[in-house]
Amino acid sequence: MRMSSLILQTAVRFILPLTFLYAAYAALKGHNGPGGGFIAGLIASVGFCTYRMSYGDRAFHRLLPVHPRWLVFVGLGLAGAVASLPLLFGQPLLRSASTTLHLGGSEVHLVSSMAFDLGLLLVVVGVAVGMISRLGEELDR
Amino acid sequence: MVTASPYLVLVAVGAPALAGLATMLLPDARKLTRLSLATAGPVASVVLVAIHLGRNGVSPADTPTGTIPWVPSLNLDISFLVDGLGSFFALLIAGMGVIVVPYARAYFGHDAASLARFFPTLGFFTSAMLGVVLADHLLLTVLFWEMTSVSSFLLIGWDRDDADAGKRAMQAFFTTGLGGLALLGGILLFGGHTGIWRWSRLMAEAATISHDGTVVAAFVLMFVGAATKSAQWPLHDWLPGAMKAPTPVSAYLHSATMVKAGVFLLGRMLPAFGALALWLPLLVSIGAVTMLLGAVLALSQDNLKRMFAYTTVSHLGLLVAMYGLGGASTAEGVGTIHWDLTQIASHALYKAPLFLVVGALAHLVGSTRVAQLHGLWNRPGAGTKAAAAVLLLSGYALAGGPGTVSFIAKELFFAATDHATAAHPLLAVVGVMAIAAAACNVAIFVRLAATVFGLRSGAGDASETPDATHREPDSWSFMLWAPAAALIALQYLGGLVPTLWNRTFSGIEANVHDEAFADGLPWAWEPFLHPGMPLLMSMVAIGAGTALGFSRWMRGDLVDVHARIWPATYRGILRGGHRLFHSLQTGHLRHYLAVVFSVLTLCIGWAAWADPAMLRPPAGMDPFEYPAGLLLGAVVCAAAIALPMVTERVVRVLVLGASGFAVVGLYLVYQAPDLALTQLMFEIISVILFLLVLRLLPRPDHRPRIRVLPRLALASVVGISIGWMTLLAGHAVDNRAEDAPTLGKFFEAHSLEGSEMTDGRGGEGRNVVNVILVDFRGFDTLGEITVLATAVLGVWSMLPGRRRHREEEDLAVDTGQGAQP
Amino acid sequence: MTNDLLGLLVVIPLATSLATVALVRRPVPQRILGLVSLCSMLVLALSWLVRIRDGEVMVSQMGAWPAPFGITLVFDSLSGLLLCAGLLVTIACYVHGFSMVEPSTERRYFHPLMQLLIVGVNQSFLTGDLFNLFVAFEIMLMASYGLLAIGRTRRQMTQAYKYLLLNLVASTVFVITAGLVYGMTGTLNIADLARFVADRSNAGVPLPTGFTGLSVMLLVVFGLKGAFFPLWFWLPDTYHTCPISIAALFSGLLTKVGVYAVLRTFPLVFAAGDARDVVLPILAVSAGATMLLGVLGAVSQHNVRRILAVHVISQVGYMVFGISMMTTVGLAGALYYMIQHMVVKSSLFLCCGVMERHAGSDDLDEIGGLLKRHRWLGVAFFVAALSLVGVPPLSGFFGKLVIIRAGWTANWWLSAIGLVTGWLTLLSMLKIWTQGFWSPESGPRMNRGGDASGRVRCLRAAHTGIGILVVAAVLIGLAAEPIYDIAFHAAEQLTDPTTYIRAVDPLAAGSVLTASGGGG
Amino acid sequence: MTTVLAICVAVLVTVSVYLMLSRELKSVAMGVFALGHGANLSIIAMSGSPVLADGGLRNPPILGVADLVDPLPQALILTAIVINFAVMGFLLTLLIVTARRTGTINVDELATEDRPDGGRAGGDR
Repeated sequence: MRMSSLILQTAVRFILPLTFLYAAYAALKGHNGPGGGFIAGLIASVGFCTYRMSYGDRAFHRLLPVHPRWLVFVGLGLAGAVASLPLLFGQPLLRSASTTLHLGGSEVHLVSSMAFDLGLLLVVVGVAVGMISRLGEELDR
Repeated sequence: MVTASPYLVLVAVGAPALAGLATMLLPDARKLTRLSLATAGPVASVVLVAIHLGRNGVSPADTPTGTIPWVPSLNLDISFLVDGLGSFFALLIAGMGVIVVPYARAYFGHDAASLARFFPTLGFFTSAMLGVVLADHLLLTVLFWEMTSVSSFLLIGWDRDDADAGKRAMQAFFTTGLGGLALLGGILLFGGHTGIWRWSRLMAEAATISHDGTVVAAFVLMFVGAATKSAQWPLHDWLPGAMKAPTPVSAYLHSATMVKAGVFLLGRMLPAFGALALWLPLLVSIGAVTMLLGAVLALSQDNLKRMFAYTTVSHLGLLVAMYGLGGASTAEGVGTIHWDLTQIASHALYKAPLFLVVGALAHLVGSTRVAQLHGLWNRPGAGTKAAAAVLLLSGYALAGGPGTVSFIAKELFFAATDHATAAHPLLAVVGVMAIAAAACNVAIFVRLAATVFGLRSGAGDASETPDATHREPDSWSFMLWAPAAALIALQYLGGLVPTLWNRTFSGIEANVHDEAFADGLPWAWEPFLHPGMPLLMSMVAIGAGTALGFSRWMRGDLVDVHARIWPATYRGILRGGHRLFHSLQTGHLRHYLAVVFSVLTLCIGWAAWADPAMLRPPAGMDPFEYPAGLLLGAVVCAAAIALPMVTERVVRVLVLGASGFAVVGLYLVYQAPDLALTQLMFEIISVILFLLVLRLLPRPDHRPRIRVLPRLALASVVGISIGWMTLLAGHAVDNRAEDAPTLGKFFEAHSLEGSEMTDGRGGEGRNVVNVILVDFRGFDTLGEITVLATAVLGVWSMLPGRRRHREEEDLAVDTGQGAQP
Repeated sequence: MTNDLLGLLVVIPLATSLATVALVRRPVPQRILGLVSLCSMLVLALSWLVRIRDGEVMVSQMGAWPAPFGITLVFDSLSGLLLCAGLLVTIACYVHGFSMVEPSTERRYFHPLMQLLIVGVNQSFLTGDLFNLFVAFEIMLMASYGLLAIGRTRRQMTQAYKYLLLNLVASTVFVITAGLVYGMTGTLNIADLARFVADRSNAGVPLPTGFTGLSVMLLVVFGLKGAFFPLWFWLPDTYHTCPISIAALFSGLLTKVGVYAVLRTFPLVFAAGDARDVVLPILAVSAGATMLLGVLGAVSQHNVRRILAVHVISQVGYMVFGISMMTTVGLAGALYYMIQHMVVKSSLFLCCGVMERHAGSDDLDEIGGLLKRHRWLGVAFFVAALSLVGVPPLSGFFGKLVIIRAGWTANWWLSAIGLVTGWLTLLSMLKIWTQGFWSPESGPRMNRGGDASGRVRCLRAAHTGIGILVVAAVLIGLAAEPIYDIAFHAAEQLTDPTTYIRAVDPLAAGSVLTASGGGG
Repeated sequence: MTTVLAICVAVLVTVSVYLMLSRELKSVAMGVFALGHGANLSIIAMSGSPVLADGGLRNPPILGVADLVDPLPQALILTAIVINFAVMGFLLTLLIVTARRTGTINVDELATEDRPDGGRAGGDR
């Protein structure tokens, strides 16, 4: 299914990078301000979905060349791995850990739950895109 | 006294089943080994029980063997009670088992496959039956009791190709199953109430059991168990039906042993419950009716198996009535029960031969119908003549002719009625019924004898086609009649020379209340030397019976009205069940949802009725405290109400979206930026999803709406209930003490840095909601993305991608299921 | 006792599901992986069950946050027994599926969905948090929706939506209730809720107004998932439609999770204190109607699958009956009954699958004479059917024994209904037996031994599955003692919450929440 | 504000129940959707009224300021929203497949399609 209006296509081409940027921003900032993996994932999904709706299947495949299954796979795998890693150290599931990296003078505070958050993001994108694009394919038949 | 070991008895009980199972391991060809092995089981039981008795003697009824623990938490263990009643039945069962096994070999002849199946089942039954009569724990009795029902079921439905056999087996199991459950229920009720779980304790404390309502109810339930097993009126119909089983089974289970389990149970219960006011009237009335009904129906049967089945019913009724009368002796000390085991043994000793010989006739003559026996005596063949002789001798015992144990057993019963009548004049009716039943039995013998000797033809047409297969005699043919002959010989031996009988039975008989019989069975002529009421009754019965036998009365099939009970019950249950169940299970989602929502509100209503404080409007709730919020709320409500009003589907989706966006506004009022953002994005994706799906779904039909008002009424009740619950809970939140610890407060406090409660560890994030999601309650989130992944897997599974479409459509054409709209 | 490995019971199937997604086009490695995962979980669960046989409680605090703030996984006698039984049943049904599930269906994410179902089931049994229970339910339900519609035949599609929508309604009510519970009590941890209720009733302070309302809402939710009267509609309409191995698994697991939720939350929280008098009558009435109507419905069906499916309801009634007494013995009986029913009912369904394969139909009028050719199938079915009926010494007997014995003093009329139900259960099983196994062969025999596409497939796996469960059913009966013993420990913990609270939430004994005043 | 929310919940639930009792599965799906909103609003009400005594609002649960609202209901709702999304996606797909297989998504027509009793009456046959 395509909503091949030129205005829409142009608008989407313009909006798409913005949504991705905003998603990245929300994902990074999530632990300390409004945002987080979910929201970032949903924002990115909206970007993907509108692109899919306006440009159609083939163009969408160029944008996202992998099957959404792999997004879900990697996302859930990442989240699950982060969650179960503490088991190796005799800790319960999901025990968070943090470290501070010194990168060229600036300090980056890393918390294990950020990786968990990234997993969420990937799963949300994979699921939303997976559903919408599959239904879109059905309409194209 | 040293407690006897339970293991010996356990082995005795288990031996037949083990031997039966062992025969399954043998190849089909090893017939003789198979036979010996199968016989060894019951033989071992006889021997072991005898050894036990030799070592320990007949235990008093209140002294069990030691115990083997099984399920101690339920106070269930394995222990046995080898008292007179139990050991008598055990020897009877095992002894009959020994006889039936070779008979079955002769009966099934060369049908090796049948024998391979038969011996294990039979062994299983023998063990179960031994368990019933020897168990001490009440629940152990139930356990074996049900096992006898199971084996009976399997044996009645033996003939796989006969659909009717299956139905009869089902009827038998269903009827005895009712009894088994009633028995279980009764025992559980009794045991739970009194704390008595063992027969031995029951005997010991018989005098102290109070006769309150619970005990009476338990007794009635247990009696139902006994009565169904012993085929008492009005549920006796399963027993004639059980004649679909092979003849060895009829002879063993359905005349000599299993059907006596009910009688046995009454014998066990007599010392404890005999004093109940209900005991005598209940047992005697049911038993007497069964006795007379069975006798009358038996006389009018043409098929020998059915005829003897009805005489079994009749005799079981007599035995129940006998124990019923015994209640008077327990309660009032009147001598109303004499030599009960002798009376039971007497029945087994002529009824089993009758059935055995019917099986022999089926093979020798090719029929089990009376009409086909015309002139049997004069037919060629040694086996035929022997079978005819055994038939007549057994028939004579059935009639209770002088010179048999059966005659004296009947005298004993008549004497009991006589004594009981003296105490309760109304019981004279039972005496009359007993005479009538006895007369019918005499008439049966007269007719059989007349037919066999060819004096007059039976009611049926002798030229009818045989209903059983005639079989050429083989080397085992003599076993068709020899076991019967051995058994019937005991009848006459006991009847004519009672010394041995008396020595055997005087040790185990518990109920001897009449001084006339205190020394045991009299010599055959003695009753005639001391004529009394019992002899008079016997003579009346014999006279009337002989006349009846030669008369034309009651020939031809009298239909038993009770035969209709089972089909009617079965159909009634099926139809009623169907109607009841499908009045709820309509298949309409709408009905289901309506019921679910009604139940939800009803339950909340019930809670409110129990706790009326729930209905009081909470104080201090001001809807106008934040006007902007009020406005947003109004928008949410307006959008929601518009939703069912609009019919154009795209507009509908947009209205749905609008209500979602208003909800976003409310989240903002509630200071939930994360939530608002999520909801916003979610709403966008959902609208896209809905629009896609609506294009894929068939167009709506524009039929008129269905019943708006009831729907609206139910919907508003549900809505108001949920809204009200929200209000109540919200009120609880507003009034919660400031310092009351909640999860939320903890999360707030530990979102960034820890405290001593968390060993100084914090969530290291400022956005509390996010920290909750990825850390504090990260497990929820893990589950939640699992749900997401599962959902999308489900979607892909239902809508396979392009590559699979071709394969998919091939399949759809194959199975004709590819209906496209 | 803390055991942080508890999380493995969730992580293993999750990881396996991911691995099987990656291998989705190769059935054999998927099967091996799936089986290894299930068996390893069973071994873990069994070893833990042995360790806690004295009534101890294992906990694991997710994220190492102390209870009641974090989510707690609890492995006590109750959840341990159910986990073991559930995993055993799953293994059998899974193996059975190797020869029963169509290859085309198997390629459609059958294995991942199966593992995800186990994630949900295990998490439901393990979690000690009300909201997490909701999440666990959702995982389980989502996977079950997928499995129910897998293969998407026309028959499935005419029914699946009912299952989904009814459960959706229940889930929504559940999430509302969980939220409101948090509002009223300020906590979601079940042990903490138990402490909240116990503190109040000890101090004589009434529960917050409307708490009983929440109790009954939750009862409706769990009642729907557990197929209590009159909320069972989804069950008889759907179970006969999906592939038989899946139906067997559902019959063993899904309703039990609903009943488990009642067992877990009601004696401790929602039927404790003031709510007791409100909830118990509902449970009792529901139990009676569930038992009787369920069995009447089952008897009147004509297809083996439908008889078995509707029967699930009736047996749920027994469990509710046990629960409705809220005594130690009643609860122990209900738990024992659950365990044995999971095993027995699934084994019957598995037998039914093989019957269908042989006879080409499950309509009793069209099949017959199965015993002649398939003696061991007959033996297995007979044993399982008698267990279901409760013929001693098979497993069903002891469950019924305990429940009915306790019932005579608590609710005698329920005991009477229970006996009648047992009687009618017998009738329905005899109906299958006499018409399916005994009566002369009849009816069309189109694809004897073949699957829908007509190919003859090896049934060894199916027989293995049946064998596992039937042997288990017999053992549960003969060795009733250890299982009943654990069930009794579980029931003791349910009637006396102190052990549970102390194990899960040691802080509650300290200072943090003892002074939880206010509210109401 | 709690009162306002309670009313919103009541209206949303009423509408959704009304829709769910209708004939077309499309409407039922919309009812489910609205019910999800109702549930979420009901939970957010558990964070207490956001209005302070002076008429101002509390602050969002991001550390740094005073008077935060309770964060937990928000986290619960986030979870619920996402789950709701998953279920809706599945439900809508199921409706499509149902429509393909049976040709209808009318509840009444589907009910007659495969009656639970197989369209037969009981009885011993």
